[in-house]
Amino acid sequence: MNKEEKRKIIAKRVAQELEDGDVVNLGIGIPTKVADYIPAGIDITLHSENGFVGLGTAPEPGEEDENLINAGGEPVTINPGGAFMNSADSFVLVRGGHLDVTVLGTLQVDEQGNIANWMIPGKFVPGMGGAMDLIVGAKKVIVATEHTIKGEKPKILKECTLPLSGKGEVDLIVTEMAVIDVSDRGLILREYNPEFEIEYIKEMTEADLKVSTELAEMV
Amino acid sequence: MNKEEKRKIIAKRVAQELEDGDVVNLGIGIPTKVADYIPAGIDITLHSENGFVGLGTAPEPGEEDENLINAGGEPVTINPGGAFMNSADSFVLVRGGHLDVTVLGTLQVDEQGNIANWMIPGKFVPGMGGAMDLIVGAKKVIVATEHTIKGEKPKILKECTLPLSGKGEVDLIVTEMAVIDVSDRGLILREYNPEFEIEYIKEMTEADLKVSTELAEMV
Amino acid sequence: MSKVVSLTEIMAEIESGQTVMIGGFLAVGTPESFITGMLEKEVTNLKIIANETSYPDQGIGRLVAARQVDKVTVSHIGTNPETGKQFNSGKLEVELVPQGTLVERIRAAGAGLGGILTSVGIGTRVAEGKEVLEIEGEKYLLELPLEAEIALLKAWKADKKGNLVYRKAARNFNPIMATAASRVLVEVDELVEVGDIDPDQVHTPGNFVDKVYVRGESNE
Amino acid sequence: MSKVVSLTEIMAEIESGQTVMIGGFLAVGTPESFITGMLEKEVTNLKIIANETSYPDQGIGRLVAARQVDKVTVSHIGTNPETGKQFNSGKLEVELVPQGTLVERIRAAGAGLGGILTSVGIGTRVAEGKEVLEIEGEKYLLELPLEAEIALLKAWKADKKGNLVYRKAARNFNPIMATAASRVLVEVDELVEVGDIDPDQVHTPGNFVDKVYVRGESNE
Repeated sequence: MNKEEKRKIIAKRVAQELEDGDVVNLGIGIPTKVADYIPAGIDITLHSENGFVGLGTAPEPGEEDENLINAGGEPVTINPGGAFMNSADSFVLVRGGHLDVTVLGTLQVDEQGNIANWMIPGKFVPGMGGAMDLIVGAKKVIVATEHTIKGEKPKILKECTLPLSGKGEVDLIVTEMAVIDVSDRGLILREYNPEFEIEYIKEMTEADLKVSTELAEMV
Repeated sequence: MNKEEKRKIIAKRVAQELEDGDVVNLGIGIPTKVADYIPAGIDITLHSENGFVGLGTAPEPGEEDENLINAGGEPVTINPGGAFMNSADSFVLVRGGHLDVTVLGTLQVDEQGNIANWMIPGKFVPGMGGAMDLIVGAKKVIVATEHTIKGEKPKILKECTLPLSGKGEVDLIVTEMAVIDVSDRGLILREYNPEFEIEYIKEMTEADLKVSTELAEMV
Repeated sequence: MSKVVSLTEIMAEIESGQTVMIGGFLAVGTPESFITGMLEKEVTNLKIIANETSYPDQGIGRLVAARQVDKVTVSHIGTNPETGKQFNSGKLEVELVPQGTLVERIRAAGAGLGGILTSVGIGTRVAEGKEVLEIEGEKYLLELPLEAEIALLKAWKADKKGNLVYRKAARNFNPIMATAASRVLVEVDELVEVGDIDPDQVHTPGNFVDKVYVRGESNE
Repeated sequence: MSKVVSLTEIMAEIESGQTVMIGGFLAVGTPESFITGMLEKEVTNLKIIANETSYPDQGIGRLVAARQVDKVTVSHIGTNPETGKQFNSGKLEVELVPQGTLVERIRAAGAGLGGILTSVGIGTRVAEGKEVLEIEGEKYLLELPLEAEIALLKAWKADKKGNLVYRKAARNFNPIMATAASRVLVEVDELVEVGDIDPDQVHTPGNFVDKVYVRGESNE
C-alpha cells in the first residue's frame, strides 16, 4: 500500500464520521482530502480558520482569486451561502462550541487522548497555528494519520513524548489500518482494515489497544 | 435664569471643549444639546453607544427611520461616512481608548473626580446603561450639569454620597455658573459666569473650590 | 435543509422557566412577533438577558408588564416603570450590568472564554462580590460569561441557510447573542435566496442560526 | 480632512525598533507596498505581531529575510524557513501563540480589556509562566493584551474618512489590529467618496484609521 493509497483510505473513512448539518474544520494534509469523500446527500459546512465558512473546491486553473486562500495558503473557492469573517470571529466559532468536528494530522497521539503536532524541539518548530484552538474548541476531535512513521515507528503511543498541542481532547483516531475510539478505558479498536492482521495492528501501536466487542471491518 | 437658559449656557460652553477630529459621546439631557453648538469648521464624529458613529441631527418630521434611534430612544439620522457596528464593537470603541470625549449629566460629582449618576437607593434605580463604560473608557470625561439641585442644594460635593458610577475619572465640570477643572490639587475654578458672584458660586459648591490664577469669564 | 419555519414552530421551542436572550435596544432590533407569541403562549418565570427592559408597551417591556418574567440581566430599567415597580415589590429580580460589560460577557460565552478582565465598575457597587485581579498595577474585575438556552433575534434579511444581515441601529446586541445561546431563533423582514447575500456582507453566518421566521408570513 | 496620503507620508511614521502589527494571512491581506517601503527605508530591529511570517519572498517574510526583525509574535513560522533559521541561530526571538489566542489578545488591547481567560494551551508549553485561574472546576490561562505602536493594514476599499471594506479572506487579522495600535496605516486597492460605502457594510469605521494610501498611486 503506497502513501497515496493510505491517505485515500483514511480520508474516505473520516468522511463517513460527518453528519448532516455539521460545521467541520479540516487540517492540512490528509484532512484536506476528506472533503473529496463527503457522502452525497449530507450538507457539511467547511470552516477555514483564516476567516470563512462555506469553503468550496479548488478553483479551475486560471480562476484563482488572490484574496481567497485556505489556511494552508492554497487557492480555494467559497460556496453560495458562505460567509467571510475576521480572525477573531473565526475563533469565536472555533472555541465557542460552534464547530462540530475538527480533523487533524499529528506527529503523536496517545491513549489519554493527548495530541502532539506542533513541534519537535531543536529540529522542527513550525508553531501551532490554529491547531490548539481547534483541539480545545471542536466538539469532536478526529486525528487522521498514517498508523506509523515510515511503516515502522508507532505514532499511537502510551504517552506522547513531544510537547503537547492538547491534553485529553482527542475523540477518534483514523489510520489506514484502524478506527480507534479514545475512551475513559483507553483506546478501543472499533474497526480494522482486513488487509492487516489484528496482531500486526497491535504491534504497530505502542499504546494498549482493546478490541471492541463489536469489532467490524473498515469500509 | 430659567432651566432652558441654563442648559443652553452649559451645552454651548461644553461644545468649545471639543477639538477637530474628536470622537465624542454625548449623554442624554443637556449633553445631547451640545451637538447644536459645535463650532463651525471643526469635524467632530459623534458616537451613539447603541451602535454607530456619525450620529446626525434629528430627522424632519415624517422622515423618521424605525431602525435608527440614539441611545435615548429618539429618532436620529446618520451622516455620510458614518458606520454601524454591533454593541460589542461599540464598546470596543468606548473602552479601548478610541473615544476622545464623553459628556455626561450627573446626580453628584466630587472633588476627587468621582461621579454618581445611576441610582438613588430605594428611590430611583434606572441602572447605569453605558455610563460606567463611558466614564472609564473616554480619554476625557466632561460632566455637564446644572450647578445645584433646584437652585439650592449643591451637586458638586466634597464626597459623593450616592453609589458611584466611576471613581476618579472626571476631568472637567461645566455648569451654568462655572467651568471647573478636576486636578490632583482638587477642584480649580477656571472660568465663571459673570452673572454670578464668585462668592455665590463657592457657596453653591460644597467642595472646596480653588480659584485659578488664570481665572476668566465664561464665553 | 431550509431553516425557515412558521411562528408556531418557533414558539414550540420556548418554555416557561428558560433563560432567554432577546436582541434589541429600546425595542429597535427586537423580534416583536416572538414577543407577541410569548404573550399568547403565556410562558412564565422567564430569565431574560437583554440590553434593557424597553417600554411597557414595546418589546421585552411587554413581557415584564404581563408578569411573565422572574429575572432580568440588563444595563438599564429606567424606561420601563413596570420593571422598577416589580423590582421594588420584590417580584422581579434585577441584575444591573454596565452595558459594555454586559455585551462582552455575552460575547465571552459565545467565544468560549472563561471570563474577561475589565476596569469598568472598579470602585463601584458593580465590583461587590467579584474577584479583583491586579495586572501591572491596574485593577480589573473578573467578569464571567453569560449564556442562554434560547436567543430571540431580529434581523433585516436572511437566506434559507440562516445567513443574516441587520439594518442600521437594529444590529446592536443581535449578532453577539447569536453566538451565546444553545438555540438561535430569528425573526426577519425579508427572505432571500442562498447566494443573494454577498459573503463579504454577512453579519451573522448561517451556521450560528437554528431557525428563521419571516415576519408577516401566515402562521402555518 | 482627507486621510489619504502618499507612501512617503506613511513611511515617515515607521521607525527602527517599533512594535508593528501587520495584517494578513500567508500574505493575503498584507500591505505589500508598505513592506517594500520598509525594505527600502531599511528600518531595523522591528518587533512584529502578525499571524505568521509568510514566505521568504512575500509579505512579512521579506522583512524577516532581510534581517530587519528582532522579534515576531505569531502563531506559525513553518512556511518561512528563514524565520526558523534565524530563530535557531538566536538572531530572532519568536513568541508562538495559538492563533485564536493571538487575535483575542490583540482584540483585548483594542477593547480596553485587562486580559482574557481561555482554556486553549492548558496542559501545554503555552501555559508555562502564565497565571492559571480555576472557575467552576475548569482551568483557564490568563492571557494578556497585545498592543502595538503601528498597525500596517490592507483593505479593499476606503473612503476619505478612512472607512474600510475588506475583500474575502483578506479580511483576517486586519479589522482587529485596526483597534489595537496607536497609529493605524492602511493600504487600499480603491478609494471611494465619503458616503459611497453603505454604513451597514463598513468593516472598520474610519475613526480607527489614521492614514490611507491608495496602492499604485504615484509617490507624491
